[in-house]
Amino acid sequence: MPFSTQELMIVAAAREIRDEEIVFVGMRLPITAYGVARLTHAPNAVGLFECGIARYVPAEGMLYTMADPPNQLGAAWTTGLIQIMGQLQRGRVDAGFIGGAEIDRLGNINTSYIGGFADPRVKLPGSGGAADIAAMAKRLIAIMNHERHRLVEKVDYVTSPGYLDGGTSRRDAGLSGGPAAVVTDRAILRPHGPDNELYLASVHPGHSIDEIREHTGWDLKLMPDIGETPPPTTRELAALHIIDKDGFWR
Amino acid sequence: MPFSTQELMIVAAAREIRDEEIVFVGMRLPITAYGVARLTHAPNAVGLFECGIARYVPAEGMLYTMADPPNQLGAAWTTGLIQIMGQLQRGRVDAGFIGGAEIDRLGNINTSYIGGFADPRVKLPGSGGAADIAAMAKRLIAIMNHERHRLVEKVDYVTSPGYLDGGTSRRDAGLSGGPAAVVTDRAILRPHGPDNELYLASVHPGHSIDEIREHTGWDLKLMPDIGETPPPTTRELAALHIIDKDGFWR
Amino acid sequence: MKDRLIPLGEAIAEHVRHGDSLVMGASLEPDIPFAATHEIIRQAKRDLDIVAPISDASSDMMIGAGCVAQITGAWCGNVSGGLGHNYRRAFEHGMPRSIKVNDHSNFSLGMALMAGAHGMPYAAMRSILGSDILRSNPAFRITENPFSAEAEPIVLVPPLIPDVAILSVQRADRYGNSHHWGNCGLMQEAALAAQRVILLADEIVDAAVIASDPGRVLFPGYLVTAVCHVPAACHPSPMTGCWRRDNAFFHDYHRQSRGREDFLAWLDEWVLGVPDHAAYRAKLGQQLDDLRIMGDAPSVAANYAAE
Amino acid sequence: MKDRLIPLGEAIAEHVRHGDSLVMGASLEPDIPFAATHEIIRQAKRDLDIVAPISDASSDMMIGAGCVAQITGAWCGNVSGGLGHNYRRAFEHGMPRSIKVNDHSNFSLGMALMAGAHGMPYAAMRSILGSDILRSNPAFRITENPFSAEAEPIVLVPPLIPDVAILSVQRADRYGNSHHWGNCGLMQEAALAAQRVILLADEIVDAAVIASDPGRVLFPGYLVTAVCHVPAACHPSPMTGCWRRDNAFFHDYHRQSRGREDFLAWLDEWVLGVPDHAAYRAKLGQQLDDLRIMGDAPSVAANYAAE
Repeated sequence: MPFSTQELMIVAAAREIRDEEIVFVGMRLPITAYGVARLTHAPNAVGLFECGIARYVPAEGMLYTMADPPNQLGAAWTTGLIQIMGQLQRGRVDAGFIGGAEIDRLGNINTSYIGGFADPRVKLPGSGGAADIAAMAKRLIAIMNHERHRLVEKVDYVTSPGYLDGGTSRRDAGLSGGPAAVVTDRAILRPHGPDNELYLASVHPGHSIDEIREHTGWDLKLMPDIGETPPPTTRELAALHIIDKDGFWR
Repeated sequence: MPFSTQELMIVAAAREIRDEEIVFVGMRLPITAYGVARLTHAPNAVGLFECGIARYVPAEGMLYTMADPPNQLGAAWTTGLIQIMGQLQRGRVDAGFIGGAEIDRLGNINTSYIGGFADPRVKLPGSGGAADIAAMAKRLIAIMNHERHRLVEKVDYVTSPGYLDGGTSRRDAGLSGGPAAVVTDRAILRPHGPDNELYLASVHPGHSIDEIREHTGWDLKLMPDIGETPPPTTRELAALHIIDKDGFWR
Repeated sequence: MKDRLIPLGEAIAEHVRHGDSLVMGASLEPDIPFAATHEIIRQAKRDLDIVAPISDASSDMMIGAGCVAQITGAWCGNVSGGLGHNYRRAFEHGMPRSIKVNDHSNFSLGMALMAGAHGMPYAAMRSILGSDILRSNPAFRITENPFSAEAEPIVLVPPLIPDVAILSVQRADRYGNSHHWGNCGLMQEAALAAQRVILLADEIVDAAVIASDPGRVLFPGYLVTAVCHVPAACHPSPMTGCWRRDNAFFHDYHRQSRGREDFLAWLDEWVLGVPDHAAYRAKLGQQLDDLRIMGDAPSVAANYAAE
Repeated sequence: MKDRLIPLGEAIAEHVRHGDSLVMGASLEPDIPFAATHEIIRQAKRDLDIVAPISDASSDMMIGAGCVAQITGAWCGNVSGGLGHNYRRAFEHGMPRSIKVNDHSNFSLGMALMAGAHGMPYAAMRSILGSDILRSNPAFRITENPFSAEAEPIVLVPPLIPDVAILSVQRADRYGNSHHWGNCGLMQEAALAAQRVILLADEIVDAAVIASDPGRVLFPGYLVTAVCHVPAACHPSPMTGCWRRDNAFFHDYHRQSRGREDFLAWLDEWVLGVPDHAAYRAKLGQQLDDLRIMGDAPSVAANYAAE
């Protein structure tokens, strides 16, 4: 069955969600991935939205933002930001998805300032809830386009902490958890070794290791058990097509 | 028009509430006083209940506790304890009423331990919200029966802070506000002088200064402008009889 | 969604352990889950730490039955009668066992549960400054406000994470989703803070009823460990729209708990000699029927339509 | 209860002052009081500090119109389009004036408003540990948790007390009592923290409607300074049960705000050249009518009867 790159990314992201988990799902790819996960291997997962919504079943109807009326109708809970994000800090949230303008070798993400905050070249929108999710979720899954200027050796500004300077630096900062996967349009990277450096873990069908390394801004190393990303199964694609009625991601 | 001692106490307490004030009203005499105030000189006062209720109009129907169904019906707000008591700490609450087992010369109130907490003779129920109201309301009004063992030189345990050790001790403890009046069944006491010691400010009709001093556990001094508590006016009594339909306080 | 509906006896047996810290209600005067109190006494749970702003007769009964080692709370007594006789006997005379009291004010206990609910390392507050609560309970710390230019004392309140919160609501579905209305005290904070939540629902309804109004949900169903269908679980305390307060029952309890022997007779009659809450309701009979709220004062609807 | 119903223009004139710190909405993506944004721009309010977790096109418009000196928030852009062009122009090029950004995360801003709401000296949290937000915003302090046996860094967040919170709700009475449903972000905290509250109600209803459901009240009417009746005040953002999101309008704004000249033309067309929100609605015409939610998905009633 044919599938688009974005569909592969969605399915790969869905596989990061386990059954009965509490997940910060966000918008766009992650919310679709959450829908696929619920329809396949994670029927008891719960989705949280920082504006103040918890849902079991994903919304029916087009969402432009997480607070659009279809996401309120039939929600498990409509409440405030503190009640939802407090669960993160309380240690109840298993996984969170975020995007970003830049990610570095140690999984730190920048969505704030290109060029450092003192005299930035570009002012990006900022953290939103991303810093909180990156700090407090048990596992972080980042979703990015795989371009050399986005996957960089070191970000200018750590909006959302990954493994910081490697070694024990994340733990020393008072944090547990950390990035578990970076799902891109070419590959999946995962942390490895004492520094939790991002290694190439899985190559998407149709892509090569050389091409991926060429589009990565650091000397990308390979996981011992590196493999190819399994293409979406018939069941996964069927679930995705139920969620993505209009074929937006096709 | 004839009136009972308790009716006089209620009317005296009602006079402590000013229009448009936000008031912690509690149960029994204070909630009735609040009703009288609203029907007479304070039609825009608001009553708060620490269980999580704000009301404009007092409840219709018998209340045994502040959370009984008649106090929920037609409330201005039913919510949580934090939302209601947070307004105290936010500095929004003008006046609060509390009772107590013991009060001392400097307005400190004990509702916790008779005999000190290390080896108490009697274990009383404790603070509830009284410590918070005494600490954070702009003015505290205490309502007590005037007995020598209740109005004492120094309480064994300060559940609800009055002026502590006098002088600047309340301010040094980080508090503003403090007791503004103690309404008893014989008199009204008010703070006076640099220590904010409780002085006899107003003698209820039918009582004498000597008798009151005899029933006070410290050498009770007299306010320069000491007077007699004005008896309830016709209007005040009429309002009270609207609230107290069954003549409970008569 | 997982089916979480089980009998109350099973929920208490499986999810309340000796030595647990336990929130029983937390909305102060209403919605106290007395049915769970009785079951805890019947199952002879021991060494409990009862966490409560207002600890009404429910705590007093458990203390008298010997289930309680500690009270972490702001007030413990009998709202109708004043003092709690078992509480005093335990505290002053160690009968049937001694208990420890961890003094709080309502707001400091609220801040502690709020900190627990939201994973805060502690809550900073001012509200019990000047009170001897700061002396009798060593859990608090007094420090200076680092954001204040002038010296300004503040109080730090450590978080509370109860092992179990047992909460009563008007209606729930079998998956743990529920609606509660009327004042809610610290129910939300308790549910979000606790390790486990046991929900007592006056009525079990279709999931669509709860889903029709996600804004009436106080805490989410996925945090609920067990749902139990127990009508009038709150008796003798009130529940908005369902049950009036049985003030006479509180007074009777107050009178009969004055002496230890009389209390034990009361306990036999109303708890130990009654197999479960259905039998308790049957025993109350007409007295309970008379407390049922029969009127109708419905909320005006909110429209959640998306199109 | 005092009658607080006044026209929006009057409310902004009287209660928003140059230099004020201002919460505009606070439920994140929905219920943004754009009608008040327009009025603030028309009245040329200056030097505002906009406090917002998510600062959508509303902030971008005020920045472009030169009303804003500071953004205290977690995210500023255009939810539909990504970057906020006026925000970038102001920050990177000082056009039309330079602005300062006080970086937060959503949760740290929530904690700051929560601390303000409840009079806490500060909020202690962990959530932005490791983030450079702690470096670029000097308001925070890092310290050790005094309750932890091991060294454990924590973050202290000072409280925020906004001068004004401008909040949109589905319905209110003329006395300031209101119902809001759907996610509420930081609306409650903002209302409880702020010095003044301006309420924009999609519908003005009889006091009995609000009083029928005190549990649907997010913040009490007695804290409200002014009530304004402004249907579709949230346009182009959505409001649960009332208005769908006008995504095309957000996109058009994003495109037309890319260049400064085009933005000024947009501002003339949609704000400065329009006398008030009634005229704005008339100008939208059918486009607005098409966004109106016509369906009916009512909440099941809660019964508040006392007898």
